[in-house]
Amino acid sequence: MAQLEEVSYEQYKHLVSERALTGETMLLNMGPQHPSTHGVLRLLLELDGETVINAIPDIGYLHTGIEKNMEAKTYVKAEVMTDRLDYMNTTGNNLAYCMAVEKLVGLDVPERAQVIRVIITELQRIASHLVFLGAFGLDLAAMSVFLYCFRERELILDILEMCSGQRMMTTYFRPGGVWRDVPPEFEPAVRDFIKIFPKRVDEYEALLTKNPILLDRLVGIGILDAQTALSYGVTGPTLRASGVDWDLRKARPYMGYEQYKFEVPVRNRESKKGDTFDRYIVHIDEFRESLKIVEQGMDKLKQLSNQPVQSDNRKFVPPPRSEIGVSMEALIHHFKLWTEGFPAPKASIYSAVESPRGELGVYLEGDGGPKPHRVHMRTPSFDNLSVINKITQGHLVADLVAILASIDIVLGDIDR
Amino acid sequence: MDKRLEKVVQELQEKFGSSIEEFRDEVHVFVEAEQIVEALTLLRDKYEFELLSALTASDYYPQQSPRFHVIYQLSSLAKNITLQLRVPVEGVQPKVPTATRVYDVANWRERELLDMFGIEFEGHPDPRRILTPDGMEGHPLRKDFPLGYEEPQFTFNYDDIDLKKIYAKE
Amino acid sequence: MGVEQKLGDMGIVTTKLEELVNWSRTNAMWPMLFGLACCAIEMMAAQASHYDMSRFGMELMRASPRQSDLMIVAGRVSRKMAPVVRRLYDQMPEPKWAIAMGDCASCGGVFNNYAILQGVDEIIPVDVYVAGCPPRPEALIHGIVTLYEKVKGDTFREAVKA
Amino acid sequence: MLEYAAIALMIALATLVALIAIGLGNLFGPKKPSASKAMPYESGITPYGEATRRLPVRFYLIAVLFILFDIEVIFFLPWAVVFRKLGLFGLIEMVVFIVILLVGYVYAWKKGALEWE
Repeated sequence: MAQLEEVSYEQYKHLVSERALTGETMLLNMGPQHPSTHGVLRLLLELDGETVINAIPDIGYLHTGIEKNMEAKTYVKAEVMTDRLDYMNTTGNNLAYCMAVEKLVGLDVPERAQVIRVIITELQRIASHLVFLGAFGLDLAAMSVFLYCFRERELILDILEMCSGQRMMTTYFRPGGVWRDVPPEFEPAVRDFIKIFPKRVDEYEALLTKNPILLDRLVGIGILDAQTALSYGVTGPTLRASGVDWDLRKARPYMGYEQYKFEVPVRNRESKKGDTFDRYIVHIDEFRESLKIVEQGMDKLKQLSNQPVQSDNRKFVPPPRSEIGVSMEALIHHFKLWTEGFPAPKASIYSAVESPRGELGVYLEGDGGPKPHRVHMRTPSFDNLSVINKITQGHLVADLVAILASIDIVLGDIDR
Repeated sequence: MDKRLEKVVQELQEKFGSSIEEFRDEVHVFVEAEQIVEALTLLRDKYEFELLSALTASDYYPQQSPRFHVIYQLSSLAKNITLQLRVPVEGVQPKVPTATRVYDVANWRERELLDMFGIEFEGHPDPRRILTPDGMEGHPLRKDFPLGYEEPQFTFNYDDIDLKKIYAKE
Repeated sequence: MGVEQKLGDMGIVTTKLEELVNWSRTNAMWPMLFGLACCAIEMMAAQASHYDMSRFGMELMRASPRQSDLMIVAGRVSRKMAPVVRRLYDQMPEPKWAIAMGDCASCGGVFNNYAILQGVDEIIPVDVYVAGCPPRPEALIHGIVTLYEKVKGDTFREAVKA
Repeated sequence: MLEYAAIALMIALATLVALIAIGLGNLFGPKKPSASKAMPYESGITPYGEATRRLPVRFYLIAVLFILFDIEVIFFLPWAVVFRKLGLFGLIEMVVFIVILLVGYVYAWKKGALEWE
């Protein structure tokens, strides 16, 4: 086990000012185990009293080698790894990976499976924003919001468990469609959620948005202008709060998103400068937009009531068990797919999805064999975090906590 | 290929003599390592590719001559088109000029490539490992780096693994 | 431990004392706020109002190891994080316990590769392993109740020897 | 004389409870000192430099202001106990006391002593 040596000044000489050497400014570790770093992120802070001069993130404390591990598994088995990446948005990761595999091998997805995927991904987006709001409130000492948000999140987790049998790591989407059709109880459960959730969002807004203490702590803190954001590769709500109208669901619609009517909440389109309060408000508006999509998805689902949820292309999608006993080809396909998996062409593709944190892209490269040659997950939190040093300079340590909470990072996303 | 993309690709071909690859509505443009910074600045300023959405690499291990491909996935928000630049790099001393002056996102991404593949980026402001522990030798995502498999403990091999496993007493 | 080191075994007196001490420990065991990965989200769900770990004496998640009695290793421990976990465990005051929550903490789980420590029991002595990936909040609470059974069975003689 | 007995009893009880809490903890708590346990806790990483590092003077300023207004609150307590007996005189006396300190507070506020920059 490696030993922890002392933080040496030489290591960070090119990043911190030389006043740290003379002891004028203090080098403090807001280290891997800290209540407000949303996981195992270590921030080496150079402080002049309470003012942050430099906040140097040191990541890698949760590096799991997922990309290396996926190279050792077949295409279908590798999907299990994607759940553990951004563990707030597990179905979103599955969707990104499945779409990449479908694009690589050229697999079609039936209409009903696309609608189910959209509904489940939007519910997962709401659940992810609920955890964001809970942690955001917790970091600003609004303890009760955390308990309210997790109360709603339990409803969504019940729905996910109803479909896939697992609360978080569902692996419900499979290349070529969905694992199985939604159970009959899915419809009433989602309808109830749609009925009660708008009032709950108003409840959060009543608690937080007009709270003067919170406004003092959020307005004008951590200004991020659009130019810097784009140069640092920031995407998602953080970018939209800085005035750039870029949402992959509208820009490059996938899974039939063009058929749904919803707007993308963007703030200060003209000033192009977003602060922590704007990032918070964009998340709140996204609650309502996602709910609209879920509602339209449920109506659409009712029309496509008894349609297949998996593509019938037997080269890539295992046949249902009922068919195996009957037809010989089905048995051969079943056997081949589950033992060896399907081969993919020798080429590479990049397909991106809008995750609650930004653009979640998958660079997938096949080498003709059943195992992916290279899988790179372009995760949004990795780039969103790199901008923190720039936007927290000159703020107080308490503001650093609020800014870190507002850019909504997940460490599984960053360290992969 | 998207017609707006054609104009961009033509200019890249004339200026850098790069070859093209097309697969499923995507265009991969091969660029030499020395011209990459120039190509990126051209694409960013002239053709409004504001977002370098992904910067990664791929290792073609047994093939030594261009062993790595450094991949720049660019996307333009204004025109809503994407383009991929690929830079073939030698296997012995992989060196690529840094793109941090063009896109700031390249700073961390290049540190990750240094850490994972051992590709050095000349002129990088902060060339440190980013993900793996400090004392680690070797670059994990290279094909010749072992996955590091440890035999799991089941009932049939419980005892002999139990002897080997180092339990922390206190 | 304190008086037991001096007293040793005094029959009825120390057994009643043991029960009193063990009772007091199992009803207010504060875990350390130490979430690593996905299991941390399930731990937060277990702490929230629906599954409410506070019913079992875990009212607060203390942020610093100095004020916590129990370390719940919730998530995968990477090679870079291992020395930090070991130090945090060292910096917890006695008597302390450790729960390895989830497959990744118990045995490396899905990730059998170069980056993940195959089981946190290589660096800290673990009392209870909670299976599941991530374990449901009820599974975590069941692990905690099992730990309480273990703590109730503690006698001072063992503590003196250990 | 009797009321002093009551205060003495309260002080005795308070110290007793404190002693019991610390004593039991000390008595039954196992003691296993170790080097890394004694090291200062900084989120799991070895801190940089020694603990007593130079602190900017603003911390001192805020500490002094706090002590000032904290003592002011302590002076309320005896006054509140005999508030009924003192009647109007007590009220005016306390209002004058508060106004003086209020002037001090407003001066500190406008001078920017409370701001961090």
